[in-house]
Order: sequence, then C-alpha cells, then structure tokens
Amino acid sequence: AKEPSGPSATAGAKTLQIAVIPKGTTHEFWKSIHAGAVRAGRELGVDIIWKGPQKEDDRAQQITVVEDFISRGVDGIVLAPLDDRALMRPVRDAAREKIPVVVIDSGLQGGDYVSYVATDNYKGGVLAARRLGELLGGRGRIFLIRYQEGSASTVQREAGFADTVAKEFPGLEILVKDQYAGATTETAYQLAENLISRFPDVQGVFTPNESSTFGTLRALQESGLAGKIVFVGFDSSPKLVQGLRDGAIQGLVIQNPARMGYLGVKTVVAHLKGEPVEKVVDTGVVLATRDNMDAPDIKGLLSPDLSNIAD
Amino acid sequence: MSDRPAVPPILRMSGIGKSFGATQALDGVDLELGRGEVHALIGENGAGKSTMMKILSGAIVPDAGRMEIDGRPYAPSGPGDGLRGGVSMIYQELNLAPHLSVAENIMLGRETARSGWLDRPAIRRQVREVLELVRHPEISPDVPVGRLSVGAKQLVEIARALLNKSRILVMDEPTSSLTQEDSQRLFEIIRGLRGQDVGVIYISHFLEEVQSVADSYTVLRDGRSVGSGAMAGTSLDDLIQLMVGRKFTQLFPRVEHACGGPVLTLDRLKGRRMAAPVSLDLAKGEILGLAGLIGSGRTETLRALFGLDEVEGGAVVVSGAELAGRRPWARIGRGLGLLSEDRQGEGLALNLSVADNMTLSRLAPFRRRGLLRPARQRRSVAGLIDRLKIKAKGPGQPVGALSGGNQQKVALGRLLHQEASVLLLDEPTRGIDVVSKSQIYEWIGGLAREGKAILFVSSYLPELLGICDRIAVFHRGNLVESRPAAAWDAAGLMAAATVGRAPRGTPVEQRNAE
Amino acid sequence: MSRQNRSGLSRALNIFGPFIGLVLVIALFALIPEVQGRFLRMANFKSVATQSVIVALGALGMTLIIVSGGIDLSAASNIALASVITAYAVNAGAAPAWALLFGVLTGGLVGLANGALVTRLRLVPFIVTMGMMGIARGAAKWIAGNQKIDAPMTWINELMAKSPRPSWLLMAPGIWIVILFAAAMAVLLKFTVFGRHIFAVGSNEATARLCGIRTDRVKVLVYAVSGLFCGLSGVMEFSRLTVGDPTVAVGLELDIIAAVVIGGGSLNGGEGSILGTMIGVLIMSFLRNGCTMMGWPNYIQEIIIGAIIIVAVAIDRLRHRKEC
Amino acid sequence: MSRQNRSGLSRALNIFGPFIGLVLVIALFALIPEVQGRFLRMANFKSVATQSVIVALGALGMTLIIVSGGIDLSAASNIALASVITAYAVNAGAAPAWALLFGVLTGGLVGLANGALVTRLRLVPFIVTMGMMGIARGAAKWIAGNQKIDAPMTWINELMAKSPRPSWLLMAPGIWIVILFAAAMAVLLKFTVFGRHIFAVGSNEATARLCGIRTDRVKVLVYAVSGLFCGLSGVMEFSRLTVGDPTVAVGLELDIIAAVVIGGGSLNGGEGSILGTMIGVLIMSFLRNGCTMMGWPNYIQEIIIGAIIIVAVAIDRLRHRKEC
Ligand SMILES: Nc1ncnc2c1ncn2[C@@H]1O[C@H](COP(=O)(O)OP(=O)(O)OP(=O)(O)O)[C@@H](O)[C@H]1O
Ligand SMILES: Nc1ncnc2c1ncn2[C@@H]1O[C@H](COP(=O)(O)OP(=O)(O)OP(=O)(O)O)[C@@H](O)[C@H]1O
Ligand SMILES: [Mg+2]
Ligand SMILES: [Mg+2]
Repeated sequence: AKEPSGPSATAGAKTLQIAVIPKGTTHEFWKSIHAGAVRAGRELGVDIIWKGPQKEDDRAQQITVVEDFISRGVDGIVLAPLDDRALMRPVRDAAREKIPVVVIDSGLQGGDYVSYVATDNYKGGVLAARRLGELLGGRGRIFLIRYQEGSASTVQREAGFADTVAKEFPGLEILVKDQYAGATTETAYQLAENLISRFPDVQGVFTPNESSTFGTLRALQESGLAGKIVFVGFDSSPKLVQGLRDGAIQGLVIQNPARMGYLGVKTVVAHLKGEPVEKVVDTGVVLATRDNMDAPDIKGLLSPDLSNIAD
Repeated sequence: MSDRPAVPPILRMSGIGKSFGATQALDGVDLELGRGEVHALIGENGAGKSTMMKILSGAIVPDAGRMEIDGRPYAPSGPGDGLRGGVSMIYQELNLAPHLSVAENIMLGRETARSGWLDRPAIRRQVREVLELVRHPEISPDVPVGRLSVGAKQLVEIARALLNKSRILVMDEPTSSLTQEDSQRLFEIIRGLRGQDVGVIYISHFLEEVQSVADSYTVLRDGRSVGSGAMAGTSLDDLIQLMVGRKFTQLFPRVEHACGGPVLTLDRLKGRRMAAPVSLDLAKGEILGLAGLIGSGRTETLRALFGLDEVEGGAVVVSGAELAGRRPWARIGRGLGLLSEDRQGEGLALNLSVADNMTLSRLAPFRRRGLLRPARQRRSVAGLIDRLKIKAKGPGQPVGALSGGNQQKVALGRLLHQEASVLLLDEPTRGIDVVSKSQIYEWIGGLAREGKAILFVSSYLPELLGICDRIAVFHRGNLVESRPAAAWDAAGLMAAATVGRAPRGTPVEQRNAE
Repeated sequence: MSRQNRSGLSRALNIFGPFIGLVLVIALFALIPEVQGRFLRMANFKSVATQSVIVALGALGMTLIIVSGGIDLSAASNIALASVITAYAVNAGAAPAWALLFGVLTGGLVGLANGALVTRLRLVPFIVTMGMMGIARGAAKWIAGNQKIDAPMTWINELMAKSPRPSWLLMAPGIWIVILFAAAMAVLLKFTVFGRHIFAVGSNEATARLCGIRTDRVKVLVYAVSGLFCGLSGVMEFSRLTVGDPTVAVGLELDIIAAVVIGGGSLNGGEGSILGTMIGVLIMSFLRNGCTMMGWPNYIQEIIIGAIIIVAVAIDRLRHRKEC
Repeated sequence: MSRQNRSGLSRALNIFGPFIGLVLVIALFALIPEVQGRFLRMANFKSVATQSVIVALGALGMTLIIVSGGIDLSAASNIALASVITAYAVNAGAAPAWALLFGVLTGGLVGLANGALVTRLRLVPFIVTMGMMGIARGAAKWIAGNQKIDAPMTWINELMAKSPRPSWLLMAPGIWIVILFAAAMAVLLKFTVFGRHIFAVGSNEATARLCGIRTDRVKVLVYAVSGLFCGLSGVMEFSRLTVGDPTVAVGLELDIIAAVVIGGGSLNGGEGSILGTMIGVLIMSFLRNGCTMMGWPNYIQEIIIGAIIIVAVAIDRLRHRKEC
C-alpha cells in the first residue's frame, strides 16, 4: 500500500517513489522487511510502494511486477530477487530507464544493481549445524528438512548446514536430505509427521525457514517429541519464540530483515541523491537460544515491531 | 363431446401468444377442455403444439393470453406450479434422468416420503402397480433408465404421468416409439381416465389413433388455431385439410422401383449388445422393412452394422466386398448412412446450426485448398431446407430451436446430403406430420429408384406395409421371418413379432393402411 | 440363473470395488520390508487418519456438489478463510465455541454465495467458484493482514490432537467428527428425498425441473452445505496449526476433487458416494504417507500420485463397463 | 424491418461484445489520474503484450480443447516441463533451434499422452489431465534436479526481449508469434473441416461419431496440438526467465482456462473462439498490470480478479440470452 509521505511532502517538491518488491507477501519475514522499509521511508520522506508477485515465489510473476513498476516510472526499486538470473533482464531494463535497483535478501548476477544488502545465508546454515552438532555431542541421527525446490536463499542455508555437518561433525548421520516441506505450514507439518512415523528415533532436526520450522514444531509437539530431540530452525514468529522459551526449539537462526528493508531503501535513496554507496552490505545473522533470547538486541530481532505498517 | 355445457370447462386457454426471437410460435390461440374429455391437438410440424402445451405445463412462460383451470386463473411460473396446479405432461422429447433407476424416475419429484425420509416399500409398490397398468411388469424398477431402449423409456414416462393422478394430462406424441400393442393399451388407459373426469390433451401425428381416442380436436397452423370441434363426424380428410390448408389424398404414394443384385449382406453379424447373430440380404433398389416389438433388437442390429456398437463376430459384405474397418467413419466411406432413433441424444448436435448438422457427414464438397467456403455450404443447405420444407429461420439457426418434426427432417436431410447408397433408417418418420410423411415416403421410393438400398426400421406397421418391398420381423433379438410385403398383413406381423412365428398360410389380404 | 450370478458378482464388485484400491495401496507399502514395521503400526494409521480430516471434511461437501453436477474450486480458499476467521475470533477473545461457529458460518456464507451466483446468474460452477477462489483467498489474506494470526491455545486445538484429552476417545475428536458427518451425509444421499433430488439434478437438470423439483433450491442448499463443511474443515486446519494461516491449503481443492473422483464420483453429475469418497481420501493420504516414509523424493511422489489418480479412475471405469 | 434491425444489433453486439470488457478495463485505469499517463503509454502496452505471450500461447491450445468439450489442467505443468527441457538442452550444448524444438515437442508429447489416455481409456479429461499435472510437474523437477537450470544466453532469450534485436520488429518476436498462431488457429477453427469437426465433437460427441467423424482422432489431435502450444509457451517462459524453472507457472492453468471462458468458451463444449480467448488474455493481463501500477496490495488484486472473472462471464451470459 502507498504510505503517507513524510515531512517533505508538504515541501511541495515531488516526493520520491521507491518500489520495494519482496519474494512474497505473506511470511513474517517479509513483514519485517516491509516495516524496515517504511521506517526508512518515513525518515527520508519518500513514498514506499510495497508489492510482491501475485503468486508467492513465482519468478515469472516477479518479473512482471518489476516491469510494471518500470512502466509506472518509479524513482528507485528495492528488490529481493526470486532468481539470481531470471531477474537480470528486468533489472537491466530498469538501469536503462535510469531507475536504480538495490538488491536485498538474495543475490543477483550481473552488475546492473547499485548495491546488495543481505544476510549471509550460508553462514546461517553453518551456525545451525554447529549448534545441533554441539548439543548432540557430535553423534546422532538427524533430519535435514528442505524448504522448497528452487528457492535460492534456503538452498544456501541447507548447503551451509550439510557442508558443516559433513566437515565438522562426521558422527552425525543425516537420515533424510531430499524431502521438501513445500510452501505452506500444513505441508511441512504432514511431511514431518510422516518422517517421525518412519524414524521415531531421530535425535535432531534442522529446518531452513519459518514455515518449515513451524510445521515441524507442530509435528514434534503432537508426537510428544518436542524438547526430547534437538531442533534448530530458521527465522522467528511468536509461536517459534514461544517454542524457544519452552525448550521445544534449541536454537533459531535469525536474520535482521527489518534492517535489510531499512538499509535497502536508505541505500537507493542515497544513490539517487548522488551519495556514494557500498556495493555489498551484510545485515548479519545470529543464533538465538533460550539463554540469550532476552538480551535486548536479540529480543528486538525475535519480536520485531511491525506497528508502523498500516495495512 | 360438449353434451354437458352447464359445467365450466376444466381448462380454458385464451389468446395464448409466444414468440422466440423473430419466430412467432403462437399467435392468439384458444383452447377449451371439458371434464372427462380427450382433446386432440393436431397440426403440421412446427405449428406450435408443443409450445402450447409447454405453456400449459409451466415450462414456458407465454407472452400473451390467459389460462383458467376449473374457472380459476392459472399462471404457472414453473413446471412445479403446473404439477401442483394439476397438470402433468409427457414431453415430446425424452425427459428422464439416465443415472436414476426406473422407479426413481417414475417417482421423481413426487417421492413418497415420511418427513423427508424415502418410503422405499411404498415407492416400490406404486411403481409395480403402474408398470402393471401399462402391461410391462417385466421392466425392472431397479435398472438405470440410461440402459433402456427408447421404447422402454417412453413407457417409463407414461408410467410417471399416469402415477400423478392429475386433473389434466397432456401427452405430446406419447406413442412415437411404441408398438401398436402398447399404443392400444395406452388408449384403453386413456378411456379409463375419461371415466374419472380427467381431461386429456393428446398430440399425435398418427391421425387414425387420434380419431379413435379423441372426443374433440383443435387444429393449429402456423401458430394460429384454424379449427376445432367434435371428432365425431369429422373425417381424416377434413382434419388434414384443416392442417395443411389443401386437399390431401395419398399417404403412401407408390414410386415404382426395381430391385437389382444384392448390395448388403449380413452374415451372422453379432454385436456386443445383440442377443443373437443376424443374417440378411439387401438388394439394390430394395426397401426392406424391419418390424418387431420394442427391445426386439432392430436398433442394436443397425448399430452393430454401422459400427457404433462393438462387433463380436460375423461379416458385413457391401457390393461383394467384406467391410474391414469397423468404425462408423469406415462404414460411411463405403456408402452406409444411419439415421438414429434418438435424435436428441445422438442424432443431432443441438447447439450447432442447421447447416452444420446437415453437412457434417460430408463437408468435402465445400472445401477448396483446404479451406471451407461457408457461403457454398449455406447455399446447398438452403436448397435442402426448401426441398424438405423445413420450418427454420435459415441455415444458421441452431437446430435445437426447431420443432421436433423439423429436427427429424434435418437428420434426414443429412443422409440426403451425404448421398449414402445404403440407408439405415431407424424410425425415420417419428414425430413427422402426415403430409411430410407421405413426402418422405416418396423420397424413399425415389431413392430406391435411383438404386439405393434401404433398411427401414419402424414400429408403425401401416408404413412398413405401405412402402416396403420386403418385411423382416425381429423377435427377442432373432430375425424370425422375412417375406415380401405383399405376403404380410398387419395381424400377421403382430403375431410374428409377439410370438416369434408367423401364422402359416396367412391369406394375402388387401394392404391395410387404416 | 447365470444372469443372477453375474449380477450378484457385479454387486459384490460394486460394494467392495472401492476398497480394492485402498487395500492395494496399503499392501504395497506393507510389503516393502524397509518400512513395513513402521507403516503398519496403529500410531501411523492414526496419524494418517488425522492428516485426512481436513481433506475428508472438504470432500464430504464436494461429493454432494459433484453428485449434483457442479464443482467447487473455491473449497481450499474457503478452508483458509475459515481458519483465519476462527483464529481471528479466538484472538479477539471470543469464546472458543463462538469462534468455531464463526469459522463454520463463514464457510457456509461463501458456499451460499457460490450457490446464489450459480443459480441466479446461471453461470457454470467452474467459473463462479474459480472467481470465488480468488475472492476468498484475498479476503483471508486481508483479514489476516498478510500474516499468520497467532491465537492462544483453547480446546479447539484439542480437536486435532493425536492423543486426545479424554483418552477413551482413542483418536483425535476430529476423526470422530468426520465419521459422524460421513454417516449422516451417506444417509442423506441415499435415504432422503433431498438426496434423491441431488442425484436427479446432477443426472438431468432439465428433467428434474420439469418434474417439479426446485433445482435452484437444491443447488443453493448443496453449495451452502458444502460451504459449511469447508468452514468446519477450516476450523480443523486452525486446530491443527494453532495459527490462522491465510496461505494454507493452496491447491488443496484438486486433492479434494480427486478424492471424490477416485471414489467413483462423476464430474458429469449423477454419480458418487460418500463411502467411495472417504476411501478416495484415505488412498491419497496413505500414498503420501508411504512415499514420505520410503524417503522417496517429492518429485517421485508427485509423479506417483498423478499416475495413481489416473489408474484408480481407469479401474473404476473398467469395473463399470463390465457391469453393463 | 425492426426484426432486421434487431438481428443486426445483436450481430454487432456479438462481434464487439468481447471487446467491451477489454475497453472497460482499460478505461478504468486510464481514468485514474495517478497512473493515467503511464498506463496509456505505448511502452506499457508493449510490456503487457509481452507478459501475455505465455498465457496466450497456452490459451490458444486450450481454446481448441475447450471447444472440443475437454479441459486441460496439465497445461501449466507442461509449460514448466518444456521450459526445463529447453534450458536443459541449451545447457547441454544443443543448438538453440534444436533446444526450441525439443521444448515444443516435449509439450506435444505430454499433450499426446493426455489425448491417448482420454480416448483409449475413455476417462474424463479433468482426471487425466489432473493426473498429468502431477506427472509433468514431477518430471520437470526431476530433470532439473529440484533446482532451476541456468543456461547460457542465446537467441532464444531474445524472443521475449521487450526491445527486439532487429528494431523494426517493434515488439518482442514472441508477440508476433502469438499473433501469427492466433490467426492460424482462428482460420483452423472456422474455415477447415478439422475445425468443424472439433465443434461437432464438443457439441455432441455421439452425433459426431454418427456422422463419420473419427472423434478419437480429433481429440488426440486437439490435445497434441494444445500440447505443442504449451511446449512453445514453455520455450517462451524460458526465454523470459533465462533459466529453466520447474516451479514456474504453478496454478497458471486456471488463468488460461479463465481467459478462454471470459472470451466466450463454454466448458460444455461446442462454443468458443480464438478472438474471444485473446481478448480474455488481454483483460487479465491489463487487470494485473493496472493493479500493480496502482500499487494495490495483492489481496485486493486477487479479490478484484476473482470478481472480474465472474462479472465478465455474467455479462457474456446476458449477451447470449438477449440474442435468442
Ligand atoms: N426454444 C426455441 N427457440 C426458438 N424457436 C423455437 C423454440 N422452440 C420452438 N420454436 C419454434 O416454434 C415453432 C413451434 O414449435 P413447436 O415445437 O411448438 O412445434 P410443434 O407443433 O410441436 O411441431 P412438431 O410436430 O414438429 O413437434 C417452430 O417454428 C419452432 O421453430
Ligand atoms: N423392457 C425392457 N427392460 C429392460 N431393457 C430393455 C427393455 N426393452 C428393451 N431393453 C433393452 O433394449 C435392447 C433392445 O432394444 P432395441 O432398441 O434394439 O429394440 P428395437 O427393436 O429397436 O426397439 P425400439 O422399437 O424401441 O427401437 C435390449 O437388448 C435391452 O437391453
Ligand atoms: Mg412438438
Ligand atoms: Mg429401435
């Protein structure tokens, strides 16, 4: 939705319009990015237009959205590309139309964008593997539940996880590694349930995003395994935070999506004003555990303030 | 029989008008029906009979006019209102739910129930009774209607209408697929209803039937009433003259034709749905009639012959060569053409135009360099429409908008256009008015003279006796007897069809056209 | 005599036919040594049954619709919408019973809208419900603010608990609810006038109308009832997830339709049965469960389920052909 | 006289009717000051046209199928599969022309399989293609190894470039390809024997058989041709994405079907036209484009598009009713 513009709207000058294009609109992760972008918009006095692909995670549709914003003639674009190649051409088209693009969250090939603001996803997977390996003492049977075919950021997390397990914890046996949880919580739930039926003696689980983590959490709770096995997930939501507190989850790798959205907008506006910008900005990942979850910085990440987005 | 003038008529329809787009189907028609009266509604194809009756049943809302039942205004907004108002109707086109059983169809909309729960025993009993009444207790109440032959389906519809016990019973060509025996039984039932003060409106193109069963009549022509009165003292010729506006003499015009060598031979042909293998010969220029009761297997034989049903054994020889391909397209390629007895379900694509329906089996003449030329198609179809006197707005009208008889003519027109050399006609004159019938007989004769061979299935014995060279009789799937037409009479045919054996030495009587 | 026998045999086939597929699927996995022991355990059966609840409820209503000659593509969106509404109500502090009622009624309203559009505007159900699919999904996302709605745990969440609270229930209350409603719907379809009319409308609508059946009323009722079932299914979805998720159940309408068709329903109307549908639901659930247990990759699973749908219907088809 | 006029009017309505919806949608956005200037620009129209190519190609084939009384739920999966195959071939070093051919033929094969199953096993198309939907999608993921396939840029990727290489083309070559094939299919449907046969099969299959039409052959051909179009559409998808993505176009089959139905196609068969379908495609594309430009949230867009589908078909319905 279009945001009421900041103080400069009254100044009479044309306010800048920045399109922020996420991969989807319904995960909490994207809500946080939205919140960060809106905060930057307020501070800088620019309009934020928030619009994802009509169908979640559909590359073709995201290209369409980018094209439509080029048609509309926005001043700048902040884009979380669903694909590191497929979005190259529309981004180049934007560059040709003198619309700067800042890439957030996932990488993009080619050099037609102004800056890349993102989490190191691979590192997130590494953190998760270490946590799991340490808690299990380097020995045990674990699941790697994947998110969805072809999703680049989660593929990196899964790779970081699998590589680290192979390298640092050879005693961990990955029982399942090519099962995909699918797009929704329900599909993740069913998958985890069925896997637990098959391998009731599993000792650890890693899931690479919010929906797969929550679906798995529900399955563990239902089969009475919550807290009995080591479970490390990714991203946060109130139910996951609750799980962390209850001891059902032993670790959540969290990113800083609000910061991603905030810096994305800041960077593109800085570029528009002719200021120099960094080509790569890392927004950092941290591991939240029961012990550190109440530390102020972690707490802010676990339960981001979304109150400023008004729709 | 207006010998009770004091009592108000059970039904009065006055000034009924209805148009479909540019077609004025009815224009100010009046009709009166007395208690215990059987009133015939007659007219040419497309005269507006069915439309009139659909208005009465509530299936169609009229543009103009008023109706009264027992002196009270009656304006149904749907068929449900009509039924509750005491009008029940047998529609011209089959009106059954194919997945439901015979019993379920008979009781449809009037299920005996106790506060919403089906009362199965009661339903069974009533269905049994009414099937007894039409003398077909052998029809199983549990069999899905979709599996019955057309004739049996028509009996189911009659049973449903009889069960309703309505004040007014409308029958739109109820006997078009019935044998004479079943028709006679129906007339008995109708006469019985007369005693119960039920008013019956009877539509049929079998004028002899009409004359014997009806007390009074109304004749429609082009959507207007052109005459009505008591049946007594009105001759057939008078009726026909009213219908068509001119004198009409000969129902069965004789077209001289000679039979040549055999063109079609069935050698122990056995289709999947045929009870027994059938063998027969058909000569060039011959019209071979097939008689039999409903379910006797005539349709099944034609369907197997044409490749519509799976063939299990036997051979079909056309002009000396055995047919290899067993699908309809292969048969059409060898000059066969079939007219289906089920014109709505199979015979016609109702939402396609008259032109497409008539030319579908032979589009080649309109093609040049791979492309069709619709103008040519239309011209050629316009010619056929004229020739067959089809009442239609033009070649582009969807065939579903035509009256029943005119639809039948379109189906016939297709065979003419196809220029088939062996015509398999399954009840070709069903629903066709008298004058058009005689016209069709004339064409059939003409086709025979051109050397085409014709298999003519009919349950209407007079026409078999009237135009065929030879008649074969089916009984329970077997071809039991085949003789020159001159060696049959109506009674002999009936006997052969019912008991499977022709009475020996039947005297060759004068052909009885009734 | 032989006819008698044949019809007896075909009747037996007719009754047990639908089970054949289910038995085959179960046997398939029961014979694979790798999962055998795990697959055949009671706990696994219970878990499959619980997973089936959502599809089963949707399929009960869908059976009515398909028998009446219609189709409902909005079922899955409707489920998501109802789950969101329930979560919203619980979250807003409504008593769980009220929240449940709201959820179910929301579903019913969407169904009613479908029915009204189909009958008033005389549109094909495919289109109406396809449009409604977008509308309901959009509404769900709107109400949920594009997010999951977290709601406090209440007894609603017990409905789909695998280990139910009064332990003599043995199975999740949701499963009992399905069994109850399935029985009720089977009776409705077979033994009531309304059921008969649903078949008639599906078999030949024109005939039904001419026989005085109020076809429009039948259709509106069928869609409304089906909507109520979707609503209940949405409540179960919420119960299972403990959150109201507007993106849940995307594409589930096809699973639901597949279950009905595998169970012998005909998309041309006039055919279908509740028993068949329930077996169709179980076949799909067991297939998913078995494939996951085998550790087969998802694409194999997708391919197998696609193939099974075709094969199941082909077998059903053969069965019918023999019969006549 | 007045009769003449009326039929003239209704003929005019018939010809221009389909355009009304399109004009309305364009007018809607053209009147909103916020986007007005941008919306009505040539560049935007070109971009909408390019976005429409994929759905349009799928819809060309779907029109044939729907006119013939069938339906194809596997269209979108087929598009994804073809795009993967094309990418695979390019990646494996095949000449672009060969890769294109492989992609198109893959689509054709899937279509052929659909047709063969529908005719040989006498199954309802809904089920066959629903099964095939899973099979094709699974196969695409399998071949792609559960990932997208990166392929080097070739001239195939120029097919969907908004600024085409020989600049006198003005629009993406893909758009010209659609126009070309649309014209060809329109002629096929209206002016060839095969086209008449398709209408006949869709209107009443039994009649078609009776008239010596090889209904099975017509159906197999229709599905195969439609499959080829899906294949081509998949190539275009690859051209646009520059990668082969097995998860692309999920749910697109409903968009494709909606386009055909908005354009006057009847799911009962026997009705439909290429012109109508193309207008249906554009209506959907302009709606999406306009909504995005307005920056309306997705759920609003979902609701609006759902409603528009219903309204468009309702208008079409009214138009038809007047006529008779
Ligand atoms: N639904 C319709 N749409 C357009 N025209 C129609 C429709 N139904 C009937 N008509 C026209 O109304 C006229 C009267 O038709 P109707 O069916 O009443 O004739 P009929 O007397 O029953 O003829 P038949 O003896 O052939 O059954 C015909 O010209 C027919 O074309
Ligand atoms: N009373 C009945 N009960 C059940 N099935 C019947 C009945 N009458 C006919 N059939 C079915 O119809 C088949 C034969 O009907 P068919 O249409 O071939 O006979 P027909 O001589 O052409 O009769 P019609 O005069 O009705 O066209 C039988 O094999 C049977 O399956
Ligand atoms: Mg009539
Ligand atoms: Mg017959």
